[in-house]
Amino acid sequence: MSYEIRLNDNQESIEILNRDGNLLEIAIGDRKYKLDITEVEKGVYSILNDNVSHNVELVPVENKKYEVKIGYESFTVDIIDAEARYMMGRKSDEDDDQSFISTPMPGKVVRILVEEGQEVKAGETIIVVSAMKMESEYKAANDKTVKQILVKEGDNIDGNQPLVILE
Amino acid sequence: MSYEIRLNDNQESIEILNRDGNLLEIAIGDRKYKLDITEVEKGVYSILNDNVSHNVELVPVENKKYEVKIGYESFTVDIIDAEARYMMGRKSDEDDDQSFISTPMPGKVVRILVEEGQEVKAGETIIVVSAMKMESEYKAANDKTVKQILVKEGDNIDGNQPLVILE
Amino acid sequence: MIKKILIANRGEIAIRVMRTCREMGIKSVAVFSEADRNSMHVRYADEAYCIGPAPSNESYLVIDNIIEVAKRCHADAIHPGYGFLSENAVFADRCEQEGIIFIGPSSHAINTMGDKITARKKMLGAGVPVVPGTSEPIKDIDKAIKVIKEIGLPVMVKASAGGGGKGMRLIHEESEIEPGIKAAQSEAMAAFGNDAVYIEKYINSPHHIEFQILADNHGNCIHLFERECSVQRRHQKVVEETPSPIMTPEVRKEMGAHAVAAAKAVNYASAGTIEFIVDDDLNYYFLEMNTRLQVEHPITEWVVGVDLVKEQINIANNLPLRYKQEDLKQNGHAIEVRIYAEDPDNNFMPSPGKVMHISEPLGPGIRHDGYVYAGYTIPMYYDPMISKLITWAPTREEAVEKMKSTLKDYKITGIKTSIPFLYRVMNARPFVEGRYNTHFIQDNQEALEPDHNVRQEIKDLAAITAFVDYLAKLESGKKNAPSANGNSISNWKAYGRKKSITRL
Amino acid sequence: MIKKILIANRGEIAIRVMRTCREMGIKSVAVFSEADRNSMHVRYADEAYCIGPAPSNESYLVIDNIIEVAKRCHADAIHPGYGFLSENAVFADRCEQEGIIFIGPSSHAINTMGDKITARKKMLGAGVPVVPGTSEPIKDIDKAIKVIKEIGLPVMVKASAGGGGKGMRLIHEESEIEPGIKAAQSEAMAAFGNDAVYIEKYINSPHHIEFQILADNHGNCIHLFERECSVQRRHQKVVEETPSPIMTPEVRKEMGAHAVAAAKAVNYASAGTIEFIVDDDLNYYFLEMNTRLQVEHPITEWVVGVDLVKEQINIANNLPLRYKQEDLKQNGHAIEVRIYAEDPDNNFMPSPGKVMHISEPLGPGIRHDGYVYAGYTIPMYYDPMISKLITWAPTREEAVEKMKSTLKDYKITGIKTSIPFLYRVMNARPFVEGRYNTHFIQDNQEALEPDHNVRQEIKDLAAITAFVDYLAKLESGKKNAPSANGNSISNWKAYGRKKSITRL
Repeated sequence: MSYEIRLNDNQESIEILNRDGNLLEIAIGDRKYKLDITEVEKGVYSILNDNVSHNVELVPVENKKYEVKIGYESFTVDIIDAEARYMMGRKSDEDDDQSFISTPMPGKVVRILVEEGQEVKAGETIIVVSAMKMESEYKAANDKTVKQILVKEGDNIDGNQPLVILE
Repeated sequence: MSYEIRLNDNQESIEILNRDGNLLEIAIGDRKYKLDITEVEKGVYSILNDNVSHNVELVPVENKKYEVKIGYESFTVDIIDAEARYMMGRKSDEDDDQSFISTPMPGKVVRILVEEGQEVKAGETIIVVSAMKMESEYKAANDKTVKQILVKEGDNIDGNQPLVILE
Repeated sequence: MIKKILIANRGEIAIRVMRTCREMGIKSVAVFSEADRNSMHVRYADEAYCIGPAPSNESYLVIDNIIEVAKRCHADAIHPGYGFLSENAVFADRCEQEGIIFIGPSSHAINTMGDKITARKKMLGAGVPVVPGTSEPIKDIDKAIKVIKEIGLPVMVKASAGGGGKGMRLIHEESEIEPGIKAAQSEAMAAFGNDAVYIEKYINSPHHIEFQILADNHGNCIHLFERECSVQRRHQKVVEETPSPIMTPEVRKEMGAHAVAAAKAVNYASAGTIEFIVDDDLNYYFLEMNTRLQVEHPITEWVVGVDLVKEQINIANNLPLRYKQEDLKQNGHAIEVRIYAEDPDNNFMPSPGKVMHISEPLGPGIRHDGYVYAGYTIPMYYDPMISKLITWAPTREEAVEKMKSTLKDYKITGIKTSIPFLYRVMNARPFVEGRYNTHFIQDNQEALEPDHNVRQEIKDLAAITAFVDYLAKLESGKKNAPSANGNSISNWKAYGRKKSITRL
Repeated sequence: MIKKILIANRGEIAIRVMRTCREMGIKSVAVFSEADRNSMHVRYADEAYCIGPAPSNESYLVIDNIIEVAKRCHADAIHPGYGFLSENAVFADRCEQEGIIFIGPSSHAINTMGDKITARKKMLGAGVPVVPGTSEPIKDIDKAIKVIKEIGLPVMVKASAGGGGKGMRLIHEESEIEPGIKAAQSEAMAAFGNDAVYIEKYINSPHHIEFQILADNHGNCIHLFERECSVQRRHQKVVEETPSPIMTPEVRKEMGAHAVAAAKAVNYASAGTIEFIVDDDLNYYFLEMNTRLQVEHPITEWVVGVDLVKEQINIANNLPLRYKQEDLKQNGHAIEVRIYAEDPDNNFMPSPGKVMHISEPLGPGIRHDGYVYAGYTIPMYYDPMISKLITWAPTREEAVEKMKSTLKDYKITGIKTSIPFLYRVMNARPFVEGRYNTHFIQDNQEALEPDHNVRQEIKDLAAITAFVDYLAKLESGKKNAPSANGNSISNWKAYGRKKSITRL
């Protein structure tokens, strides 16, 4: 299967050229690497590249999507196979006219400042969420209409949970 | 299903009387407990028994068999269901006339002091294994005959691997 | 003698206190909210009792529930840690009524020091320098203007019951006086239910330096030297160190004597901290007293070689202090950084969630006071502090180098933490040179920004590792990797369900 | 100045050395055997190179391979750690020839101190007390008998090239002299390829006390006080502490001066240790010099406040010592325990294998030098030491209490460790009271035995937990729990396979 890989917003082809135990020859874009790579703990990899030692930690976000840490840098990496390409094609059609507000972390809904059917302007605060004694405001990115409110004030919410749907 | 449980050499019945989330009512032999029990890390349990806090760590040895640590104490625990009872019945017939020498830890075979077919006396050294710069001698428990030698000098071995079969 | 202590707290400080209890052969009792059953302090204690639902005001702050547990388990004493009920005079009194030792000062000391105007007066009476300003709440604007002219602009208007930067206004010009005072009063009323405000001289280039004190029930009081706490973000301490890089032996001696005088003025007994505001010329003024153990107490413990929790317990046992002032000296240099579950690259947004993997630093000159473990979900209800990292070395320069390399060793995945920010603080020139004041973070925003110029090789290794892991999972047949926290896949399912329900 | 150091070692000491390199801004290079690709020192280093198969004599002991890596990566220096090549004069010479700095003493010092008879002579010449005995290898039995009569029985016969208790014989009676000497000679020949033996007075109630020294290339030499290492099992140190509970200030001063004299006698430069045998009356005699960093160096680091690895590197950089003798003092008390992968309840059988879970102790007054992590398989090829736990407190009593509670915090599953044994040592009366000698472990076997009188409740909780876990796995459909290490199920399969093959 042919794969591409997206790191943050940059998408390139990736291909394994050869593999022998820990030893991996791999091409990403037009760059080639010969690595000694091994998973030392669950989700933690040790890499030797030209004998330079690197430690990489993975957090799987969902199937085919990882958050990757090296040193103090964090990247979002998506693995793109044929299925993913197909899904992406479909999704971009659907998502055009609809978006949702969510938070990156779990918390509690403090205030909802809009009602269903209401028109909102870009930058207008939609919802206020508190976590760890701190309140954060979440705003509309574009001019939209509030289609549906999925939570109510006082609700506990997970991270990445859709809270308000705009369209 | 009815269960029994064996801790080291002591076998008793065990039955869950009631369970509600973390809260567990359970009978072992004629003793009853009401516990708040929760798995906090993989294989690590926190128990509150009458508000006294206990920490229990499990190492699964095989299906239905655990090594259990509380404080500095270690126990071997077997869960005995109908299948296990059946297997135990069969095994004791088979095993009567045959036993094997193995080591509790991985290592390297240094010397084999017997040959196949040889008769050995109880206490006679069968094999010498080294691990971590230390050599250990493994001896016959009873008067037996060496049926088969499964390793040769210089072999690396796993823990609990049968090395020499006696009968 | 105390044989069993209830620790009315959670997180790292609960464990810190229990550790000393263990060493002293004292049983420790944990209390926990429903959100904290899996918390380390429950696992670490000898006994543990649930005291209510997750929100603090239904559990950790409910005096009745805590007292009930203490009586039920026959605890001799309660250690309040910091935060929660630690500076609550009502709680201290209640303990006394119930015959339980409160490990902290008397309610009188808490009350006196808790109100800034009362505290100011006490300090003036004890000969401790205070920031020039008013000793009474402002009632009359004209009088206030007169006082301000005497002190000289700029001045600060501060809420008497204040803290954490609320109810404060800086006034540069005469025209700002009246609106400034009014704004501070209304903010103080909203925040603390008390609109009393007072005026203080504004200190240019302020340093926050505090002195640790210990006092017993027999009239003995000593100080354990200073802590420099000027690295602050929004009035919250971020990094602390001792000795202070700007201190001199003469001023230290004088300030220490004043700190002892301050504690004696309220008949203080237990561990406490006198906070001073200090200018570049080492003029110093009493700011406030914290009548409890401080978050940053470990740096003093290391440099002075005293276990402050042990001394608190000894004092509560009515023992005389085992140290005299002349026994104590500062040995080497210690730095503490506070590690929070927050995203320093995204406006310090809180980042509760599940810790996937943690590898803690080890080795010489490192102390780590924490409570999280791999697989632990940090709840969203409480303070986001995960742990404190402390380094010690013979010299300040070495302690800073050690902190840098230690921060690199400390790895947590699954949540965002302030570690990268702290690393940048350790590399910022004014910090490295020890020339910083409380404006350090705001004055050095650029140097403290992340540098996202990453080499292509590093990006490629990140992408390759994810790819290799993905293929390994494919091969082992586990196509669906477990997701990080709430899991966006199931959230989308939930969303789908709700959607179809509303469509009915 | 040194910019890159190759660490010719593995395990905790490799990481310990790299940590200081990081703090000094020096790049560190790991070397590893094929069994060590997943070892922490490879992950911790800046660079890492494979130097051969698992057995030490094909990797960590192969001088050519290590030199080749050092040249390839342009390392300025090599730190040998302890063990392996650390006291190998040939290696030290080879480094010099290749223009690589060997972080340790000259080959001359290694050679002189490596041979016990030569060392004895040197010490006699330098006025350092040695155990009364012969200074020449024994050739003539009659002469030996004469000398023994002068010294007085009992005496020890010792191999000149010896160590670790090999080639030693204790002689109580005249009739044992001849057979004893002959036995020692043949054992020495077998173990060290050298049958030279000498005679020493046997010390009753011996204490093993050693002095840490530091010496530079400019003729400066200081000592960093003593370490008490009398808790030994089969001549291996198990627990070390400083200060020694039997030391007096006067004897300390005198021994320290003799330690410095000993080092100066061989023009020593680097960190080193002078071991003394001491009797109950504090008569002391030079035993040997270890010309390297010791396993137990951390207790000195804590009490004296000096990073010994940093000083080694500074000395290798030709810098003069930054401390003078009068700058140094002992501050508080430190204890180290060595944690081994071995089963203390089963004759200390080695227990390599996979670490399932590890929770390391944290908090005040604790240092932990280790290298294993959850999921790491401890290889069977090397020393079974997993880590060293060090506690510090103002007093010995508190340091012992802290060690007790710290050992309780330290949890490792999957392998057996010596932690329960060490806990019993900390509770054994002669240790608690500081009245022990090198016979402590053999004299207190009963007190050091495990007490397996466990309450029924504890047993029941163990059984219940296993049962609950089993049912949870049944419910989640994962009937086959992954097994601990090699896995007995698959071993039985392998056995089955072999069986059927041999039946063909």
